[in-house]
Amino acid sequence: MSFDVATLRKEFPTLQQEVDGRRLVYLDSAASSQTPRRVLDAMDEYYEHLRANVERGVYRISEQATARYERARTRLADFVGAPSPDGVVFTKNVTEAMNLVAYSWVRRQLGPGDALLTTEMEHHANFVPWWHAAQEVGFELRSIPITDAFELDLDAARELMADGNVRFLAVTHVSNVLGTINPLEDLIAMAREANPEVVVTVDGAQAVPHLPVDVAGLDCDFYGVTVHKMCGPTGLGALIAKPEQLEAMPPFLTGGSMILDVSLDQVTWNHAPHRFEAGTPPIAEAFGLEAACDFLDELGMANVRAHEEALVGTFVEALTAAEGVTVYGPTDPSKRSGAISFAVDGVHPHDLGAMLDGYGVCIRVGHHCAKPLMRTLGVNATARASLYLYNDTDDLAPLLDGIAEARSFFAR
Amino acid sequence: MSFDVATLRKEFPTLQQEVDGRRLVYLDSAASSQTPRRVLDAMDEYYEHLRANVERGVYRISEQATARYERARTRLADFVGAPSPDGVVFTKNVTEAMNLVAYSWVRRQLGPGDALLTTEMEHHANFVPWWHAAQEVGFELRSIPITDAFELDLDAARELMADGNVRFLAVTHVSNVLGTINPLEDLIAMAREANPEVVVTVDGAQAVPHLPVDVAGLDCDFYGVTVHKMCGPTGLGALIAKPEQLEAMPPFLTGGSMILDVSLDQVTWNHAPHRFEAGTPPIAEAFGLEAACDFLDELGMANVRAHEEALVGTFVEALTAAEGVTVYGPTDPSKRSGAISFAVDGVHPHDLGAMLDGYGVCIRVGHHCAKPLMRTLGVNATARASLYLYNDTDDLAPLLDGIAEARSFFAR
Amino acid sequence: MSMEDLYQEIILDHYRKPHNRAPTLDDEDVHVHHSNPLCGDEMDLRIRVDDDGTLDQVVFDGEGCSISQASASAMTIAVAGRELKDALELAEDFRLMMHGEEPTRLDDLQDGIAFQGVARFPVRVKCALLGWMALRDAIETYERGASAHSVTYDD
Amino acid sequence: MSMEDLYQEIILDHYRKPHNRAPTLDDEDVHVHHSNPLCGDEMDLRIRVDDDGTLDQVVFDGEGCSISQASASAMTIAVAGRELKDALELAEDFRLMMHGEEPTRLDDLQDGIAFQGVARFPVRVKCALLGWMALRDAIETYERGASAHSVTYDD
Ligand SMILES: Cc1ncc(COP(=O)(O)O)c(C=O)c1O
Ligand SMILES: Cc1ncc(COP(=O)(O)O)c(C=O)c1O
Repeated sequence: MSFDVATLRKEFPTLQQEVDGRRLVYLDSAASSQTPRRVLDAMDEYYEHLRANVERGVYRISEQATARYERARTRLADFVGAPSPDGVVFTKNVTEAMNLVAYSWVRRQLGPGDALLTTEMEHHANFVPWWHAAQEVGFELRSIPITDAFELDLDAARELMADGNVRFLAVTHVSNVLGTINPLEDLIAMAREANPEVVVTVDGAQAVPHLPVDVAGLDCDFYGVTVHKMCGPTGLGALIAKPEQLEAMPPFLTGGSMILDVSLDQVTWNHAPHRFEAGTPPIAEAFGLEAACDFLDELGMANVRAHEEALVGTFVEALTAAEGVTVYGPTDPSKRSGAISFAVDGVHPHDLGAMLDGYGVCIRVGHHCAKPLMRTLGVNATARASLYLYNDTDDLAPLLDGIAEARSFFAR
Repeated sequence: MSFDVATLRKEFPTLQQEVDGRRLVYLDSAASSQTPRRVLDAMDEYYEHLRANVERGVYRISEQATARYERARTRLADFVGAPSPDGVVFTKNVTEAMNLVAYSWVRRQLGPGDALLTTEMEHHANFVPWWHAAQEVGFELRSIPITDAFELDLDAARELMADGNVRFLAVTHVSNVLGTINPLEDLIAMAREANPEVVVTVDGAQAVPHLPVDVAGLDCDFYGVTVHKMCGPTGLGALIAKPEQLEAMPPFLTGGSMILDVSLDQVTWNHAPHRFEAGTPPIAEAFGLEAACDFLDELGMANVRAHEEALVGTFVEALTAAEGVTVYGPTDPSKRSGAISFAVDGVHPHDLGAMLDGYGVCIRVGHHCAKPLMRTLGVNATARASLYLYNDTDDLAPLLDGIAEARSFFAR
Repeated sequence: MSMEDLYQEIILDHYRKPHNRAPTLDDEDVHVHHSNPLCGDEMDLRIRVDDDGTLDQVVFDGEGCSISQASASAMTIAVAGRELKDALELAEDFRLMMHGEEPTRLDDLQDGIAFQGVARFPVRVKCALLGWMALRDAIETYERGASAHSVTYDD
Repeated sequence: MSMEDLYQEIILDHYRKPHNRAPTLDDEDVHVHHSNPLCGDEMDLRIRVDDDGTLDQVVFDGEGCSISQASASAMTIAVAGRELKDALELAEDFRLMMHGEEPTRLDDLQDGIAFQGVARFPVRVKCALLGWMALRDAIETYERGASAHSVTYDD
């Protein structure tokens, strides 16, 4: 680890705050991360100096804003190792990115007799779009179960693919509930072996902020990114795709900027990625994204990962050792990221969340948009503490104290 | 007019800039407006103090962010006279709003034998989504022509509706090219007379920033808003709808937050408007929107309109009188808004735009995402100067000087 | 806003030793199931109505946080023996209290009063309301002549 | 960046009195149509190739801004009489110049050199390139043995 968390925290305004006289301990970065000052500055630069619409303006501030918007595309392509900037479509969040694939690929290409394979640990964003499409065009939905070790069951996966009918695989890179880092290389290779034409979509929402990611190396067809979880602003996401996939797909959202020509009789679509960016895009947000990528690269994603791996090890160990606490997720830190779900004996997650809030500790409670996984775990809700680069071991004590306090409070 | 433009301008950082030693004259608000300082402050408040995801967080900053996000919904409902806040769906721009209607209503309800009526003066955002849907589900697309006075031809409209097959009407409130304010009450009444069940969608992109708007009073079913043109941030728009329409519609984008329950076999959709807001929404942007509504209401939309009506009168008169200039649009200021399209004899619009940029004057040139209208006008492109509340008569001279200079330059 | 405002001793007592918590009710007239999938809360509420149109007994069962369980427990006591219309009015008084208004029927609400502080915790308001809204639904279901109803909340 | 950088006198001369602007070309070998609907630019370019494989004549016609028209005019002169391969290389030199590189064939580009300043106006680069890209396409079309081709740009 080559950065100093205490110094780093100074860049995050929200973390400077106190709640009832206590330091705010933010353990909900899996829901949304904090945003460093320089990302806000980048957006201000747009609003204060280059506030104009992009694409096709002939005056300077519009030209400059356009150049910066496109530079953000290249920057993100570089940051995640996209095959090409032409394979980067900006969306409003990763949910829209998945819907783009559901409408422009899945609904067009799959039908009765085909199967789409997903997993039991998906966020709704990487499940409901396929479910909805399946309802409408009638393909089969299959789901890879998880093992007792909270990992994907690869043997079961192999069986689910055995008939060669799996034409589409949708899998998360990292689970937002369990923290599990999935063995994508193996899984994708397995799927391509069962069906060389399989199209693979990876939900990168919980990976890009936390791990060095190399999309081209994964050889997936689509990869989803959401910016508000990676030190960037709200309102922006991206679909990373193989450019040849995009170029072959019909548009999804239609309107301005995504056409070449329009008449009552005929519309000519623009090329990818513009074909998929209808209307005025999130411009200031793209400025913010560029600054966020710079920020993360300065720290070094390998360092971010090393820091989190060490930290999640400490947290998981301490939570597992704490009385009455059950952790849902891998124990080996090398196999997991910083989202730690757990239950506290005798304390409903909502009560736990409220108690912790009294200690200035922000955690998430509920189903985490992963209802199918909750069913598998046999719970209605879990508590989840999630870590990021600005967290440190001094965030552990407030969490443990709050849990202990809640236990004794409700057991009294 | 009860506000002082010189004072007002001070709130807009970009307008404080100079270009080559000249004051920046921004005449491209129809593309995107400038953003006042207080809107930026509202977004900073989110990022600096309440940076958390919304909906269902049990800790304070998340609760407060959620309350503010929902307050922005109510604020916008109030600002545009929506039938109810439950009829306000946040989208990323008005283009997405129109696509929502195209996917969840038009594609589900229209088919062969039905007609969708639009107009010749639509922005692609209010045309291509219907065209695309028509390609897929096979209804007929009709288009109301414009008169020589650059207004909708209501006689032709009546004829186009006469067979009673028009089940959907899509019309812009204000043209982004001609500035024409359409007589929506008459047109909607006419459509409902021809077919009492007609569903009406209005594109309010160029109206909400400039006129007092009363959506409930218009009795339309859907009304589109885009926030970056109304002193707000990029990355946010809204669909205003009759709540009963929304409640009856299947979802469009699917994923987190828009469901009640999910299993492999069954998904239960959430109620409107949440059913239509999948994934993490543009949260900071909603904070900005609220501040923008406050800003505009403090000025008073009637005052904004009065200011612009007077100003556009002056501009149109001066441009019409200028040698070699042809204005495309109504001359009566009471019938038009501040987007003024024109041609300059012997000067290609691109050359004009570049010359004016040299004078610090920002105008837009091109087809303005209104290709069908360009065909009607018989041009490939126009120049467009568009006015907003921070423009004043002192912005006229730089424009006229630049035009005169361009003429003599290219005629030399 | 401190935790003590939320978790009053009376509330904790109801949570630890709930009243009228039971999975069945003999001769039940109406059974409603209310769930809030977003929280994972589930509530089964059963009522039996006397011949004179008063609530003879109300029992609940289910899963949820301390606030939802305790509030349902306190509710079953406060409404037992009331006329249906009166119980509906009391439920409305509680609902308004949860939205920050002063309750008009302090005595009738009995331990329900302890939940007044919950109004300052917006996300928990729906927890406190769950039992009361299920009651209202049960009475309305009874008045419609039906015997079962199921409701899913969106938040 | 001043307007004079963009609108050099040479450019204006070509714009006002274009060379080789014509709607037809006798015995044309290839006709290509290039359009940029986003700008509203249209260009028809026709070439005739000599038996010895040199460009005999190039004419253009169309609609567009001063930069696109002037650049096409200057191009027709610079490439006339050149071997096809040589003309393609010159087009590449021009393209690189538009992307900020120093041209290596100053003399051969002739009046084309006047467009060097356009590189500093990103939105106008595509205008200056329109004629040259149409030429490249025409030669490639010829080499494929075809006689017509149409291209639409996305920006
Ligand atoms: C009339 C009209 N409709 C729709 C739009 C599209 O707006 P947006 O790009 O914000 O979706 C615009 C603006 O470009 C417009 O002027
Ligand atoms: C794994 C995963 N996928 C998808 C999402 C959805 O992201 P967004 O709400 O930004 O679209 C999230 C975050 O909530 C997530 O954790």
